[in-house]
Amino acid sequence: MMPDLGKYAVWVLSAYGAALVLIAALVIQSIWRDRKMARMLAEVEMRSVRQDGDRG
Amino acid sequence: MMALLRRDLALALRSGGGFGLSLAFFLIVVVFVPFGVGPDTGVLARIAPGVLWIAALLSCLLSLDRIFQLDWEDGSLDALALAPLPLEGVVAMKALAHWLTTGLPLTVIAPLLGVLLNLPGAAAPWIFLSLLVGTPALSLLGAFGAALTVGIRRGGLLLSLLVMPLYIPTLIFGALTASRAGDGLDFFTPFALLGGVTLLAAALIPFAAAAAIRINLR
Amino acid sequence: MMALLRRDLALALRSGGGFGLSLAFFLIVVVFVPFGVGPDTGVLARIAPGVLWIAALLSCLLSLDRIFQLDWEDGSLDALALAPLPLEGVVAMKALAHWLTTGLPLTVIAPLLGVLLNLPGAAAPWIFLSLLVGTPALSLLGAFGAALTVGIRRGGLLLSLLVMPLYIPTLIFGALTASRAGDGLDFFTPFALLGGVTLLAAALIPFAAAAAIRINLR
Amino acid sequence: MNAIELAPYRDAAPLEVRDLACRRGERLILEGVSFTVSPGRALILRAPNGAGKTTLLRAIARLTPPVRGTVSLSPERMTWFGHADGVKAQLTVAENLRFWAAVHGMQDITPALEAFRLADLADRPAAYLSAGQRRRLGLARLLVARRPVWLLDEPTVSLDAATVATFAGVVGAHLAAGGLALIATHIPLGLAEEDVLDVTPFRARESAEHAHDPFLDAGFATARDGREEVSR
Amino acid sequence: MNAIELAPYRDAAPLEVRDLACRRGERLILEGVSFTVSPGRALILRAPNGAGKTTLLRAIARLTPPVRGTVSLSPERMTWFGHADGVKAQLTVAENLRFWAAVHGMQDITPALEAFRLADLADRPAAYLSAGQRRRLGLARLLVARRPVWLLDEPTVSLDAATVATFAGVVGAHLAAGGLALIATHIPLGLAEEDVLDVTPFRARESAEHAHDPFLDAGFATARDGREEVSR
Amino acid sequence: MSIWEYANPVRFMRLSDRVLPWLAALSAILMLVALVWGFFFTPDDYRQGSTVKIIFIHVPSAMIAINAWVMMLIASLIWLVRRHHVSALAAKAAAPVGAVMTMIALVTGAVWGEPMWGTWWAWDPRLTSFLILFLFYLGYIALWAAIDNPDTAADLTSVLAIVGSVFAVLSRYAALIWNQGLHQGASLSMDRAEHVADVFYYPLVTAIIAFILLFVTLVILRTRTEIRARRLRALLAREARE
Ligand code: HEM
Ligand SMILES: Nc1ncnc2c1ncn2[C@@H]1O[C@H](COP(=O)(O)OP(=O)(O)OP(=O)(O)O)[C@@H](O)[C@H]1O
Ligand SMILES: Nc1ncnc2c1ncn2[C@@H]1O[C@H](COP(=O)(O)OP(=O)(O)OP(=O)(O)O)[C@@H](O)[C@H]1O
Ligand SMILES: [Mg+2]
Ligand SMILES: [Mg+2]
Repeated sequence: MMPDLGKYAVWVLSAYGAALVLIAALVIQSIWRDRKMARMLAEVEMRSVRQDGDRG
Repeated sequence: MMALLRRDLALALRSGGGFGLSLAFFLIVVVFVPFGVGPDTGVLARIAPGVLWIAALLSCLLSLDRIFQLDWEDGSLDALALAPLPLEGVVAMKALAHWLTTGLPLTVIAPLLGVLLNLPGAAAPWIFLSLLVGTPALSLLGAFGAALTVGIRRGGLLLSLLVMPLYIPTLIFGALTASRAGDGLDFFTPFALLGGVTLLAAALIPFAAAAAIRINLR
Repeated sequence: MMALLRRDLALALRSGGGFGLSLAFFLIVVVFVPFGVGPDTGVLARIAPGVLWIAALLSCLLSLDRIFQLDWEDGSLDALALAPLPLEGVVAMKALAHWLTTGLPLTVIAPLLGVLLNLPGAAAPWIFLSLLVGTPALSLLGAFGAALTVGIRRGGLLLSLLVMPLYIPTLIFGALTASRAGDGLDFFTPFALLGGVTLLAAALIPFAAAAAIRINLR
Repeated sequence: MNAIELAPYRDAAPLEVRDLACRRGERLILEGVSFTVSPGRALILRAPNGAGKTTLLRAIARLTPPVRGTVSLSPERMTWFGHADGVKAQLTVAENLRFWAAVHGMQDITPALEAFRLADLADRPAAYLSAGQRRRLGLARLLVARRPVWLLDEPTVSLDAATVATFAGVVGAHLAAGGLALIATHIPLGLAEEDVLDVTPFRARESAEHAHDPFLDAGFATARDGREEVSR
Repeated sequence: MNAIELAPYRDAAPLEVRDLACRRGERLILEGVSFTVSPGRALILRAPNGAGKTTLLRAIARLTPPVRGTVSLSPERMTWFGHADGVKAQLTVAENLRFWAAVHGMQDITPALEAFRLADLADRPAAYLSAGQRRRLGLARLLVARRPVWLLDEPTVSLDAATVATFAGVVGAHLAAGGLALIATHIPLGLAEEDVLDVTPFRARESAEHAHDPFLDAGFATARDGREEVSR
Repeated sequence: MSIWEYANPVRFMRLSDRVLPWLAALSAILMLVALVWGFFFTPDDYRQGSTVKIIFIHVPSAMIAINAWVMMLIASLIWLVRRHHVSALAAKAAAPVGAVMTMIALVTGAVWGEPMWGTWWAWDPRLTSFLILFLFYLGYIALWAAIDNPDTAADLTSVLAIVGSVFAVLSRYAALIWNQGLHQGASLSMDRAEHVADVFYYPLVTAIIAFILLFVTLVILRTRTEIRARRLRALLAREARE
């Protein structure tokens, strides 16, 4: 399965590894921050809806 | 307009922030280099034009936050924005004042300090000329960075971060002019481009900086 | 005392003046050197330890005026002088906060940036260690300079001028440690002396700086 | 404390403010502010701390562009004097004043020095002034700018009673010359020609604040609901 | 605006100032200042601008060591509040106050916040306060320091009338708890327990100014004469 | 209805909500395909050996790094001229993505350079321009972070993007004059003779498309985050007033 990378295996693998780590970090951070923001927003949104209701 | 220039010069001289001190800083950076890299004269001569340019650049950088920050803090900038001067002119004058107290004295003294670094004799006049042509761009770009960060209290380092990439073309062309001249190579292209960068900055920056100040005053 | 440290760290982080930015400045000085001296990797490798040390030193220097000046300007220093803290402790805490936001991050990143300058592999750990041992002295000496110039409005450059000669022993021993280690030579003596300078500064400076502040408050 | 006299302003015109709404940072502070000040009159802005006096003055000077509404006069006819007074500590009293005079194309600073009893201090660096002396120097700028509209934000801070009276005299002379003034202050000046405006009633209603923020659009809530429907 | 109450100070002692002479820069400003303030009393310093109120307060706090004379209490028992109020714009209201509380070994900042009606603003960065709100925050530091002697230099600058009254209430509570206060101000506070001191009469005579400068020693003239004798 | 209507935050949220899952899925699949193809099913180059496989990350990330800045510049101009909040926030959202892409190009380039040129880093003009681009990204992000009024921040960063672009281009030419490079020329040029072989060409194009999709997905996602952050801020401010 694994292709034969010859004497450059370390370089190719570390290039792919580093790139994948960076992309994964970016994607995860983006999703995590979006989730967090959505959660915080939902909380405040609920609060304001309730208040709007109180105000009639 | 002239009054503004005069005032800025007076302030720079009196606050102990102008002139002498920016020269002294330049001197000390140059002095530091042999301590850091060791006393080998061959190496020093090789890196001398670059070091002089970098030192000039850092000296400029250090005094940039003076350009607008103080006037903003004490309310002068508000008053100036309402005064019968175009804000673009204010920016230009302030950049000029900065250059007169920083870039110009550095330019004059650089060939002398070159001696400390074994600067090749042939390069000395070209260090002078390249700094003379290039340092105005440093003051202008610095004024732009200062305008962007005015109001960010002690934004000094942010200012450096914003301004430094803008300085790179000037640095490359300037150091290249001097070192090629020292090696007896053709230096016309970088020198012409150095002038071009300065002209471009002079044409563009006052407007961009004035816009930034207007935004920051709101 | 801890409260002071916490506040200074919070201020440094929030004002956009700490941490990230002093790192960025360090990065940029290192990046500038090849633009100035040219891309020849042999020369770069030769001067790399010195350049890293000088860059660390300049990054420290740039943020020194933060240490006391702001507190003086807004009256906090008056109030702190009357507070139930020894002024020597205040100085020590402020120097520590400065080191944590400047010297320490620089130390961590220096070996990585060494790659840009083709720093010899053998020198990398010693750049790290020499900076770790040496940068506290830079913060302490800087605090002393800041104490001397507090109250001189925008005394930034004067401060640099005062502090730079004080930095020379640290610079020499630090750069020598790293470059000798890179060349496989004996580096124990400069390294021991580097530690000595830091210890001396830690023992002496808080008192000197506190005295300077008391004088400046009058 | 001799009464001073100012040359009449040439182009006297009333300051009309119509339906002004102004913000500070992201917050809408005031809205629906309308008033007219005719030449020769002063309008005192009164309100508790934080009501928006500074905000209103900045909007009128167009330092912070208003969100809505009109101001009849252009900022070129106004002088601004804020909490920070633009005095440079390194320059002497006379140098400070001469700079502002030059910026506004004036030559002679002696009348301004004398009006604020600064003649004796003329050659002293401003760093060596007491708080009140420094404030006086800041105020003297008003006289070298020769603008018909003065916008003053708490001008009498740090001034002693006698100097407040002197200052009231200067404002009186300005009004007599056909100028007009807007003054935010907590300390009564006792001018003959003053009207008082309380800005508290103009505090922006919440709904008004929403009207201008696209991020407070009610559509957001719907958008969220829509998604919930889809996901169910 | 409910009346506040402070825990009594433990070691109440009068503040005695004897024959104080104080300078500012190189100039002798005041001399021969003597007074006593007993616990529970406030002394209002009144004088025109530039008379030396700030100078006197700094000398009492030993921030500028006096040229001559004695102050009975050590600076460790005093809190200083000057023209600059030590508020950090980047920190929130609560953070600002918590810092000063920690410095003085206190924990709880709510009483101070409430006394100055800052509870609503607790989480706002100080940069977004109006001039008066900011001043209130500065003043709140007095309550977290818990020192029996307050030295206040124009504390009510920028405050509206209601807040001045609030502040007077706080000072009243401080006095009631056995504290004492020295207040330089141009605006009457209307405290029940106040005495007034006019510092104008203590202005340093010119001769006194010379008395302490070694370079104005008459000996110099003799020295010059002596040299002239030699060279002749 | 003009296209600008979609720049209204509410509309943007609604539309992006529908599009985003598809985009995300598509870019994930394509990315997987491209990288698997490139890594497992391409032969070694006769000169570069297996290191040639790095091209499938290196080149697309380098292209995105540059074009992200161009996109930010355009979005900034739109903000300055038409004041559409979404475009300002999209510029803000794109910056970290662009910075990470620049970093990927730099890192993969460095790892490629060590076996090919015998050095991690050389001051080749291409590499140098990338380093400078990275600095511009850092400055841009730092300026956004340093200003707390979002509209002011959007204005100032837009001005910076414009001036920065001019000087980034200047730097590129400066670097070219300063040093002759080691770096490869264009491999996707129209001139077939200079092309990389087809075995590399097709997976490379796939990878480029995958990276573009990833970029678009991430920018939309992050723009949504920024919009939510703005709304949160506004709601909290409204609450604070009550
Ligand atoms: C840190 C180092 C490097 C950086 C920043 C870098 C940057 C770039 C950039 C900006 C491009 C252009 C993409 C485009 O415009 O289409 C590119 C393409 C390329 N790079 Fe690098 N590179 C680096 C190192 C290397 C190394 C060491 C090699 C191989 C020996 C290499 C091989 C290539 C190839 C084959 C291309 C494709 C050429 C093209 O399509 O334009 N790069 N790189
Ligand atoms: N650094 C200095 N050097 C010399 N003289 C000074 C210095 N600072 C202030 N002065 C002078 O000292 C005198 C007293 O100043 P001080 O600040 O004590 O006055 P004050 O009573 O507090 O006035 P105000 O009500 O205006 O605050 C003033 O005449 C002032 O001009
Ligand atoms: N940058 C800002 N962002 C958001 N709100 C702000 C900002 N600056 C001030 N504010 C708030 O705006 C309101 C109006 O402030 P403003 O300075 O206009 O009040 P003011 O009437 O001048 O008060 P004072 O008498 O205390 O000077 C205040 O409640 C203040 O907290
Ligand atoms: Mg106000
Ligand atoms: Mg005073």
